[in-house]
Amino acid sequence: MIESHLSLLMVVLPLLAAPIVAVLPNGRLPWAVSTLVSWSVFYLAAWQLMNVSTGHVISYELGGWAPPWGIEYRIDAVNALVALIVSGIAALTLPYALKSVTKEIPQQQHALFYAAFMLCLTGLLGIAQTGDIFNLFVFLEISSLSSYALISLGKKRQALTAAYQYLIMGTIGATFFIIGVGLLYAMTGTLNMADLAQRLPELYEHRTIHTAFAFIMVGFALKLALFPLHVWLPNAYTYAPMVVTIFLAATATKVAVYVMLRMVFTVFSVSFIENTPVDELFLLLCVMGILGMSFYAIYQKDSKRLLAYSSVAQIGYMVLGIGLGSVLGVTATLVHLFNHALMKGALFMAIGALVYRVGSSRLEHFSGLGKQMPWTFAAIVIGGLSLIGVPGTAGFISKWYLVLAAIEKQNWLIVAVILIGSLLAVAYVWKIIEVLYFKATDELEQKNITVKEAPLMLLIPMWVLVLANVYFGFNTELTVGTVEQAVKLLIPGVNE
Amino acid sequence: MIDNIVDITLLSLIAIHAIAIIRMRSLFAVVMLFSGFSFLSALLFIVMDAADVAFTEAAVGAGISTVLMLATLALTYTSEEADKEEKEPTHNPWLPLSVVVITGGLLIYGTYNLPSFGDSNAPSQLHVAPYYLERSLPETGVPNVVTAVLASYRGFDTLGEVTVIFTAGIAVLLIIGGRRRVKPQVENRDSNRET
Amino acid sequence: MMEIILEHYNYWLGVIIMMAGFYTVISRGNLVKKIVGLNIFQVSVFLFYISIGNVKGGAVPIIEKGITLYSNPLPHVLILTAIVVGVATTALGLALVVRIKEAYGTIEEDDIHNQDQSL
Amino acid sequence: MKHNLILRVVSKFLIPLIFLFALYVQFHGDFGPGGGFQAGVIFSATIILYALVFGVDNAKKVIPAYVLRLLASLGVLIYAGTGVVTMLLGGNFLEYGVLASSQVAGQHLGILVIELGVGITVMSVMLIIFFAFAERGRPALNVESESESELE
Amino acid sequence: MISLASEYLIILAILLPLLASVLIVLADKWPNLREAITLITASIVAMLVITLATQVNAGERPGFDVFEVVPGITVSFSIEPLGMLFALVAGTLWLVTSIYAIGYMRGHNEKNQTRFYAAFAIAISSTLAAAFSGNMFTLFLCYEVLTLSTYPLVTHAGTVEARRSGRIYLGILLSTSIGFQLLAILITWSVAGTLDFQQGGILAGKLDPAYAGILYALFIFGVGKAAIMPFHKWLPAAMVAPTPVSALLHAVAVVKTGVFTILKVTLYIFGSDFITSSGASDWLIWFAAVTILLASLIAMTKDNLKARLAYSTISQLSYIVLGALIAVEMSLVGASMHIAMHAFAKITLFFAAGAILVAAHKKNISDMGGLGRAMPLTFIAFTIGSLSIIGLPPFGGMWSKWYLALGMVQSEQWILLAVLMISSLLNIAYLLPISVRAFFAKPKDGVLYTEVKEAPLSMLMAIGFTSLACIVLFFYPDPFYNLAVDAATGR
Repeated sequence: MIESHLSLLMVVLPLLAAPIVAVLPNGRLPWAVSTLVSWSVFYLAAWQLMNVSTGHVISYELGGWAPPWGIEYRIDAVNALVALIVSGIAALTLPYALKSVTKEIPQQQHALFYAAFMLCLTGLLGIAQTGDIFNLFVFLEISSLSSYALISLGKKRQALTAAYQYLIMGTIGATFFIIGVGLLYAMTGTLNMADLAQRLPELYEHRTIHTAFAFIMVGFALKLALFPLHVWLPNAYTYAPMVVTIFLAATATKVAVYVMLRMVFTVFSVSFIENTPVDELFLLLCVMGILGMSFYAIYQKDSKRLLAYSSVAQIGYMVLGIGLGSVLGVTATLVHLFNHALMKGALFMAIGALVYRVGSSRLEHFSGLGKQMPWTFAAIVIGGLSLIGVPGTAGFISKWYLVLAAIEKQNWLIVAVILIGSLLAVAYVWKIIEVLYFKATDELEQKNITVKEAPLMLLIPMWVLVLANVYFGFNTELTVGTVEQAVKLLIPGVNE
Repeated sequence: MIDNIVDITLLSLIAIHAIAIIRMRSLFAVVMLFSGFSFLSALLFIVMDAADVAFTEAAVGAGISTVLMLATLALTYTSEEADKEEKEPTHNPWLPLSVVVITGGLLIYGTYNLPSFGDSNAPSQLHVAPYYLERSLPETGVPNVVTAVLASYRGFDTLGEVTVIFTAGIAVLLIIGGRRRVKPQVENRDSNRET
Repeated sequence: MMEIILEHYNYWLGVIIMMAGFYTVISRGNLVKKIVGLNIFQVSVFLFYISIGNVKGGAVPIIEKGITLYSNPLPHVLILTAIVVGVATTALGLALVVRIKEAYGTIEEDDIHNQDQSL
Repeated sequence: MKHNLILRVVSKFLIPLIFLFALYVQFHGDFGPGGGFQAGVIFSATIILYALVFGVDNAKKVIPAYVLRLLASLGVLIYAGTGVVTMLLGGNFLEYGVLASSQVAGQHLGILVIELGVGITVMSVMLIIFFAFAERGRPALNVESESESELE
Repeated sequence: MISLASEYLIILAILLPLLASVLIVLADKWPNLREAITLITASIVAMLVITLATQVNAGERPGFDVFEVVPGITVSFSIEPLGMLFALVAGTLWLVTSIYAIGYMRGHNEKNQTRFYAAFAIAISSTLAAAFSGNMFTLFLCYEVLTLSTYPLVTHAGTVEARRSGRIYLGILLSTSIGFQLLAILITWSVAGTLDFQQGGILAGKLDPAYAGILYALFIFGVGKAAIMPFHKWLPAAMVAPTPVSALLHAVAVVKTGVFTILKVTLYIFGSDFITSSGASDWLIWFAAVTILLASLIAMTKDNLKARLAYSTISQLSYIVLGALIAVEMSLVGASMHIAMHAFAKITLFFAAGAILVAAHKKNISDMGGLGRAMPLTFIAFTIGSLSIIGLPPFGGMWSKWYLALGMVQSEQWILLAVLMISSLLNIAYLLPISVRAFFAKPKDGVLYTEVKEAPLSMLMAIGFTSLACIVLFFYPDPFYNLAVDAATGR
């Protein structure tokens, strides 16, 4: 009983923190409070994961009303893993934020900024924890609204248009989602995921159900920036304040992928998608996304935008696993979900450190910085290798399972695409590394000579993630272990 | 039958408003039409026995949203720009049109064999809803079932809703809080050279 | 056929309105008008929900003696929440529009695009 | 229109009435349509009306910005706090039943309280937004070295 | 008990260089200390591998798992004769090279020497790890680490040219390894369910022979470090690196890791019997053969000494690959021995080239007329190296070629035998003229090199050692021969 209270507290804690932070005086206090909260949430998340990793499922009846009449929190290994990612990244981003935010956000907005950050955290955790699709929508909106605001705080005016674009596309996505939910409700009369999963099978032939599924998928394809619905993402990531980019890149899309997994495998089921063209469609889009976006990334001149495009490609990898619809595939998706959060977090933090010193994310301003900022540089190298999927890094584990899944399905096209994708990754990662590693050939060099290594407050969170990248490249008990537990729940009837 | 007719007329009126909003280019008129649109839909909500929703829609759609839109127009079209007109749409409308047609078609397809409108034996009426209607009074003592469900059975949704509103407040403060600062366009220009 | 229409016109007219709003969002370049379109889109979704909840001859779901048939209260609840979410989004969007106007001097998508390109 | 006498007089009459209506909506929500949200909107409407008639500055004297921010937070805290209290009393989150001796009484109390929270937050946020837009209309302050304007 | 000890030796041999690289970075400010660290570590490592070699010769087969990465896949190390042979070569030659490098780097006063020595140590560590790796995953891991750790060495100069070469280097090595090798490994895993190196292979009976050819090809071309055409371009490109790098890494460590991987795959993944029975290599041998000849021909056209040596290396590597592909006992013995023999000969040549660069600042062969009289020792060594490469007695290179030839006879590959002979002639044609010109030709501008002296002592010592080794290995090839035979016969 008590542990289920804690699972709820994970969401309520930041929710309570937000209004408090909002009225605190500007300065360090708001930061301190949010950091404290995020750490305790992370602690709870880790604790929750321990609880459910044995396969036991936590169910919490909000307001004491039994589902499906009341809202239910239903936590199994999948939610727990996602919640851990979200809270973990938050717990690392906030210490990082102290310096980075003071540099990028005007003093008088700090309290509000951290309040918005807390709200974003609340929303994402709420999505991850809930077992009720409408409740999911509400928390989706909390996280979305706050992230629109956070993105719009970027220094350049393009931040405003980026936020607006995201707002429009995000809202369309959310609206599509509730249309789908409405159709499901019209056919089943319930909003509880577990209950839906019970009542849907006899309706699988029903065209309304197919339509509902289509709308939900499109809605979330928009949210997770699945090619070709990714248009909002590069701008958003490029112009948002550094901290926001780090946090969103590492968490927001992951949560969206999680919801997609839930919908496809829990609410609906493998047997359902098998007689829809969805999986083929997914594979097609992913192939196009991975190749196209990786190419795009190679030609970017701005490091943030480069990584943003790479993110779109990486999302392709995750959805690929869903499209394969096999145990191995979903394992790959979840493992990559986790690992990608680590690598992108580390990379964006490193870029953030560079931006913190040279005040720009343009590649040409980075030339030769490797010598001045060795630790940041090393972080980028390791993070980049992980992104490529070099053995010994977390990225390799993801690639490993993805390719195995594809081989298992004898789908050689996918195999080829994954490997080509990694090669393209080599190209764009090395583009950054080369700039940093070699002396500049123009006058910028003189400017960069004076640059100092980033402050510890930036380096420590960065390196925690970097080391995590290496650690989870060798010890996969937590990732693969938990994930296999989770997959059992997502695709029942298989004990692998 | 009579409420069918009321229904249809209202819906058609709403549809007409929507179409008119697409075609109309004077933004002021657009906002006014939108206000009417919300008001009509509020009426329709009443016809469909959704009193609370109607109340809220009237207050929000016809009220707040309209006020905000007008305020925005006032802020975005300074007096020298005489008429608040949107530009002639330049893009060729086929792509959006096809998207819309496909989406709409899919929806029609999907709703085609939905249980008929107002059917009291539709699954949505049989599973969860009856419970609320029977039990809310004894369990919560609140005759207004909507309030009961809103505040108690799905109270957590409502907490989320309040949080959304709060988020909006925070967001607006972050975006346009305080007096506006000297327009950063000039600096923008050269700073954006490099983008 | 006729009765199918009679049974579904509510949904279908709803769909038409929905699409009108959707079209406004994705085809129009004026930022304010996009927001208006978004609102229409959402409101029509609300209509759709309420139609689902409606019961012929049902009453407003406020329990009173002697009334046996009520409309389904759950969609109403959901839509109350959705409306609030909608207005929150609108406020945020409009605020952004104001700032965009300040930064670009226009709220027409193409002009903004050109400005960012021309740099 | 600040100087339109009739308007001022009328609104002086009107505002208290609307206020009363708002209160009615707020607390009658259990029995008729309405509730915290609608009430909050109406509350804010009164203030907005006041602002339109007597000017934003006077309105802000009535409710200063920081008070609004406090209230907005307060509302959320009341709501979420109720949940925490029910937890502490041994129930689940937002399980009002435990608030009072009997289930129904508890529910009543709980709903009343959280509706109040909703009302407060909605009212203050609506005003925050309104004032933000109104403020924005004023001529820009001249601030050099404003972090917003210094870029890269 | 003793096996436990040897396991510690393995760990030490791998970890010490890593530790050294850290210390080197710390000792940045004090060059002498820095070089001291390198030398001490190198000599310890050399002793370690020699001790290990004796134990392995005595029949020891130490091995152990470090930890499990994914269920069924571990990072594990275990020694068998082939790996021991390779480790022996790399370990001993590192010491020699570091002695040489100190003279070279200082004589040529290069920049960023600390980075150089540090990266060098890491490269060696990963090479040894590769030699000792107990399954394909570990080998792949070390393979990639080696690639990455050598990148700073290749691009040491930091010039535009160096960057371009760096791109080619990484581009080819990473893309082949990720594009083909990783894929091959994954297929192997999904077919065989294991990646451990086992005597007689793990695929036999599990993989449909019809597909064996494809998988084998994926492996062969996936190992870009073996520089089989058309994936050879990275090796000439890597020649922009300082000469010690070219000498140890691109004549010994890196390229030999490549061919070593191929031998490993042949022996312990497929198993030589499975190769021959399935005919997996029938069409691949021609790639090797063509590489041997083409590379030799190209080598003749190169005037830049290092470039010529690079192409010579490419063709020599294909000898080893060929030996692996034929996969009969004798050819495998020859291939394994060639790892060692070619290593000693080729490193001698590179040392000499470096010495010429430092002492006379000459890169191109056409400018070396008469240089032999100015620096006789260097050129005598160069000649010895050349003759060993060509495979004439009394030089070690003869043995490996001998067994390769025997292998071709054994498998009745007469055409390949012809290829072998022709290429030996080509070797003569592109190597000997250099010494001849140096000793007997007049300098271009007729001015005798009076001011040119021999290279610094430390370099000469290194050159002397390796060239002597070339001769000694003719009379006493046993250490390598035994290991090679054990490897080929699976003893």
